[in-house]
Amino acid sequence: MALSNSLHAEMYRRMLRIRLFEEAAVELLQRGEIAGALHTTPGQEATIVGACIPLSDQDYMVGTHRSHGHPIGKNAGLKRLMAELLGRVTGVNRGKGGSMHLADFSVGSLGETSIVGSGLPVATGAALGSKMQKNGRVTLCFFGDGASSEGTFHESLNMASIWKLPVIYFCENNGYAISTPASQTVSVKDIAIRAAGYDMPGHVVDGQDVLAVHAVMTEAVERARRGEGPSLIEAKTYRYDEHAMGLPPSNYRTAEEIERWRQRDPIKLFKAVLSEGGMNASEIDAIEAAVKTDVAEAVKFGLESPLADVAETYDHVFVDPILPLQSA
Amino acid sequence: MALSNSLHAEMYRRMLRIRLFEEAAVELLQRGEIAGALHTTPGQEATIVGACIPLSDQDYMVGTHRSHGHPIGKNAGLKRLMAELLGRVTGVNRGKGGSMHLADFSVGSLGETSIVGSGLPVATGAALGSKMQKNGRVTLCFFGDGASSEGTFHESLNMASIWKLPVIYFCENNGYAISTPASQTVSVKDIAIRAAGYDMPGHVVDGQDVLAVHAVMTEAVERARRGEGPSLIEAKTYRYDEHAMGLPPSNYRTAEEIERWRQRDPIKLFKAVLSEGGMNASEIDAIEAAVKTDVAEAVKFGLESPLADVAETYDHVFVDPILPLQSA
Amino acid sequence: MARVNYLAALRDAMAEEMRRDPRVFLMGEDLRANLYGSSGGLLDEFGPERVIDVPLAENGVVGVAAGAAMVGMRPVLDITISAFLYPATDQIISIAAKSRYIYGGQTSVPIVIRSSMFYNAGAAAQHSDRPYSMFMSTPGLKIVAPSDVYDAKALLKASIRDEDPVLFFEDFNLWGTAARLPDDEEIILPLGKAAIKREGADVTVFAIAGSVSLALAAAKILEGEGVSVEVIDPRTIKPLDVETVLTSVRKTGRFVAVDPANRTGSVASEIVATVSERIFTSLKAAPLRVCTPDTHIPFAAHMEKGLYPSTESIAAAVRKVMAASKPQ
Amino acid sequence: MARVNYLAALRDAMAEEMRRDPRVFLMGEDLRANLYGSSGGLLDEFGPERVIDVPLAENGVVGVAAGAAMVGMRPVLDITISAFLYPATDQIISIAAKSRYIYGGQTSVPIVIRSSMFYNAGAAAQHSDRPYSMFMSTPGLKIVAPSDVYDAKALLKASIRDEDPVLFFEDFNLWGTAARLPDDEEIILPLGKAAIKREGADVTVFAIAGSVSLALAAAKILEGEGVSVEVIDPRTIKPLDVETVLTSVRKTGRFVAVDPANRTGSVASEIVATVSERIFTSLKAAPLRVCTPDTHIPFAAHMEKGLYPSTESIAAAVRKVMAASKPQ
Ligand SMILES: Cc1ncc(C[n+]2csc(CCOP(=O)(O)OP(=O)(O)O)c2C)c(N)n1
Ligand SMILES: Cc1ncc(C[n+]2csc(CCOP(=O)(O)OP(=O)(O)O)c2C)c(N)n1
Ligand SMILES: [Mg+2]
Ligand SMILES: [Mg+2]
Repeated sequence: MALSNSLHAEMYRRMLRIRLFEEAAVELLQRGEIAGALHTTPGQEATIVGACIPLSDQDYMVGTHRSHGHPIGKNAGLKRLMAELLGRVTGVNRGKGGSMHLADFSVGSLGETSIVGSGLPVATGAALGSKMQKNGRVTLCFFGDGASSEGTFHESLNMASIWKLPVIYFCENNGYAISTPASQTVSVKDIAIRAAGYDMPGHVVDGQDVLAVHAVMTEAVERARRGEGPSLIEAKTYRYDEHAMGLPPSNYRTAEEIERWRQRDPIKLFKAVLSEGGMNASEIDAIEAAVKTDVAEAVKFGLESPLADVAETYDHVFVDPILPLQSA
Repeated sequence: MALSNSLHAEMYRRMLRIRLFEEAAVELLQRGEIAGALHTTPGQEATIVGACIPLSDQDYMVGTHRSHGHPIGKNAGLKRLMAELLGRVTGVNRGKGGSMHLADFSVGSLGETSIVGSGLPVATGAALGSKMQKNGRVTLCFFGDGASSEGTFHESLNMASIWKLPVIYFCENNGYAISTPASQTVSVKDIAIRAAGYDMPGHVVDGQDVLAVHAVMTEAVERARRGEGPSLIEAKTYRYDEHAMGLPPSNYRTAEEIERWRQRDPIKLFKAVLSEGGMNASEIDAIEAAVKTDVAEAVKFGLESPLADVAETYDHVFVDPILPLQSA
Repeated sequence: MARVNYLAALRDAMAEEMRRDPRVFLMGEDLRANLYGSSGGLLDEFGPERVIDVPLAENGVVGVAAGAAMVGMRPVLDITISAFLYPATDQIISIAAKSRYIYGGQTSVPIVIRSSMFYNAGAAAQHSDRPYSMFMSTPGLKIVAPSDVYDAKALLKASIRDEDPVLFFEDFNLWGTAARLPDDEEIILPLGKAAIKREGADVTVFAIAGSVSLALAAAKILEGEGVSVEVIDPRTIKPLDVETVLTSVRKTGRFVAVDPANRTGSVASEIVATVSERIFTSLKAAPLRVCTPDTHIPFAAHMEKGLYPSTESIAAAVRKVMAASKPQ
Repeated sequence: MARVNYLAALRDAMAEEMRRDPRVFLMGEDLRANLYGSSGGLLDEFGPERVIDVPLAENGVVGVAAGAAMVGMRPVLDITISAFLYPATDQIISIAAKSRYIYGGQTSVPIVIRSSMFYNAGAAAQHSDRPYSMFMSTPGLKIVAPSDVYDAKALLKASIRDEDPVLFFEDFNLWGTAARLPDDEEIILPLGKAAIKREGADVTVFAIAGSVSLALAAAKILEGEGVSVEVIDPRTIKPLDVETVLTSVRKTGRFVAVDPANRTGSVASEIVATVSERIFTSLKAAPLRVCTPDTHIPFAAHMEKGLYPSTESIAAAVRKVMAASKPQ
């Protein structure tokens, strides 16, 4: 099946792009080229890519503080993302947003907000807008297990349901909000069970299996496009890294737990599926080589890019500032 | 059964106290003695009293903007409530709170807040405090169908569940948030179904049947006292009056709908139950006469009470103001 | 010219903009029932798709409006009472005000958030706030506070056309006012431009929203005493038209700032600080503020009524400034 | 005397108060893991019942603290980054600040809400706010912003003992500082009392939190230029110790207010307005503000670093005030 083969190749490519992009970013952080901290996603690539692949570039997506991978999953180019991490004027946000806001609006991003839970209403509103505009677009809203406890979760799902909005709430349950286990702060084992409280379908899916995520997401997208309303999907997944690279390590998790999850590495698992499915090694190697090149070029592009003029600090506060901003 | 007889008599008495207290208040409003608007509850007396009766004066209760009845249900005296509606210094809040805040802390009230949904976290906190103090007290938290859409609902129920707090979330679903039908803004038919999303029991009960409310509430209180955690109860009920007396009437409901509910008036229904159960007419008459006297005395007390000294305006901003407040 | 009431003028502004621009739509509580009086007839003309009743979920609703705006809609949101902005603070500040900046100009959030300052209405502490000053320190927000019927209509139309998020504060004390407005020509005013509502030579009185008419009345009284008062209405709190104020104070040498908000942290404080800093040597006497003292608002009318700026307190401040700077 | 780091001083303050008063307990995100560095060892000493990790639900959590306080507990809540106060604004203002007033003194809400102002940290616009000024206009709240290690400990202890709700703002730029503190005697400071951190004769410099040390450094430089600077640290933003400032300015005749918050609506604006209004005739030159300009905070370091008050910008302002008022 050529079509499915090319789809699978694309899934593999995107997962690898996320993994290698972040590895390169962490290296730049450790070399002091990137300032601050990076909330990385190794371990969560299948949830991201499985969720994004069923969407087109015209569909919308809302990310979180941990969203280097999401724009990549949604088909963004790597150069302007890397430049943003480096604070350069060529970055997607011209250096103003940085790691926690790595949003490329040209592929449907509507922002990656670092106030946990604050993206859910925005995604809901985008879906309302799309419905009013009758353009068939769907909005994918990522959020974490931690975010599921915020009031915005409830307010958003209720509105999406009563208005039958084309939005998919996609919870990446990686088991922790920073150091706090979901089992201590989330009152149900499966967050997806809450879908019943909003009269919408809820799905729990293995977040390490990109095909499983893709399947359940495809169903939700079709439902949304048919005008039947929102869905809630919960992918069980894991982050191997600390909450953020650049912060001191903490010991709220055991080495065994981390190792257990590493055994089910989504990229490794899917590579095996591809091989079994008949993709030959040279094809896979070609994908990997291409991704490596892209990442290397993105790093080069970023490092060679200039910083924004300091005067730009005062741009983009308003579309129309009306009066000159006062200086201090 | 004498005990049950006296309990039933007390239920009847409290429902009647609510009904007649509010009738007197509305009359004072129409005579211009009370300023502003009154959010009244005729039709909802059984939900209030059925919910409050299983509690002692030491247990806590949080009310809403529509809470003249709740302190009465919780065993408050009428005089200081009526004085508060009249803005007198003898009022429960010394005239500072008025109709939307008719809270008598001496019977366990923790406030009746007019920011819809804002009482749920407070109730949750009181339950946390009680649990830490190991005093066995239970907190009853009233809220409306409209309030159920606020983020505070979700945040509160989640916390109460994970900490197994002795709190009962009691939704008086009267079908409307001002003019907006719950069917248009609440994504489920029964709000109580959401209990499953917090791993707690949920109950739907006929809010016009004081014994049914009492039974389900008793079960929830016992559960809470046993340390097994919170419950969510939804009573289906109705308000006969406009959203607030003193506002212009609106026509979002049909006369038939109102009439249908009036047929199931909770006081009338319970009076029939009492008669059938063997309470004789003279006993019932005696209760009614006593309530009438109490209400009349409360009105007299209120009207004869003085206003607060204007200087009191600046009291109670702080417990310890530290510096004199500046005047304008 | 037709005589138009304040609330009808707001309704007309919205209707005109909805006719002009199909992207404009309304969201709010009880809009369809026209509960607050500024949405009469809109449901009939524009249908339920463009006149949307929302659940009680202020934070979520603001975020929904923001999301819809990001995909090209122009939501006008009625939050009703200003205090209900508090639950929505996060979406207002973290999302609406900041998104354009964070994403380096990739997006914009053209929403209007209307709310009424319900002070002087016997509505007690939770409903009587005048919180525009709280949002003054947040870059990226525009804040509008009209002082009469004409301005209300003209500024609401400008706000709807503006590309930035606008908080539009309606003063309850103006609800009952009416004025003749042209019915053949469109009225619109630029944001960020103050109005000299009365010219004068001796003292500049800066006044906001409902206090402008009080300042004008004070000016009339003072005219009889031989004092010529210039009254400036900033119309837009943010951006604040500082130049018009400075020009006036350069001429008069005396300054009184009137603000119905609490004194500390008020717009009056801000403009007094700016005038003192920028044109200290033009001042003939200490600039004065006339505000509401730093207290919550009590229910009882006799305690509430003296709290806000009045014609008398404004006139007294002007007399004080004049006395402190007798012409040499 | 032991050398104590800023964060450890905060921890010690909490530990001491928890030992002293069994009603004191801690709530916050990731407290048990000591993520932010000010809760090390507390879980071991006080156990999980008094060191409570909460879900992400800021509004709910503040309300829970308020409710617990209303029934006699003394919660100390760590909201971590100051921007996370925004989702909690409603419970802070409508409940914590207003309950005592609304209920005419029947209750009080002794809670401490700690949060860190994470500016100058490359954390971009959603994490870098300094929002104390936003809460300045709300009566009933106390606001504390310590400027060094000693004050941090002594003021946190005072805040925990205070009977009113306190917002306690910690300046990230002080996290790395340390000082010798007595280990044999208790240190505590009264709220509402400013500190004269350096005496001087020519100019009064008012400075807040992290800007106090910058003002002291500027004073040192200016000393070399023959200018004697008095540095006043208000310690408490609300209530603000206006008298100490006025006494100083009466002496020096010159005033500079330094505030790391955005200029518009700042505490600097408030104190400049108050000084101008109250002791205009004592001023020899225009009072000046040194603040952060009205912009969001960009990610890229080269754009962020020049935004905040600095030793140089403070010194420049002092020179400007001196030049504008050459001794005659
Ligand atoms: C409103 C808010 N509260 C707290 C934080 C601090 N914070 C940043 S990430 C995070 C954990 C989020 O957990 P989750 O939603 O599960 O996402 P994950 O980090 O696991 O991807 C917290 C508490 C924040 N950014 N915003
Ligand atoms: C946060 C907030 N939003 C809106 C309002 C205005 N308001 C007052 S009562 C009410 C309806 C509440 O409905 P419900 O919770 O069902 O209570 P009911 O009035 O039916 O008793 C509304 C919208 C408010 N007081 N607070
Ligand atoms: Mg997580
Ligand atoms: Mg209702």
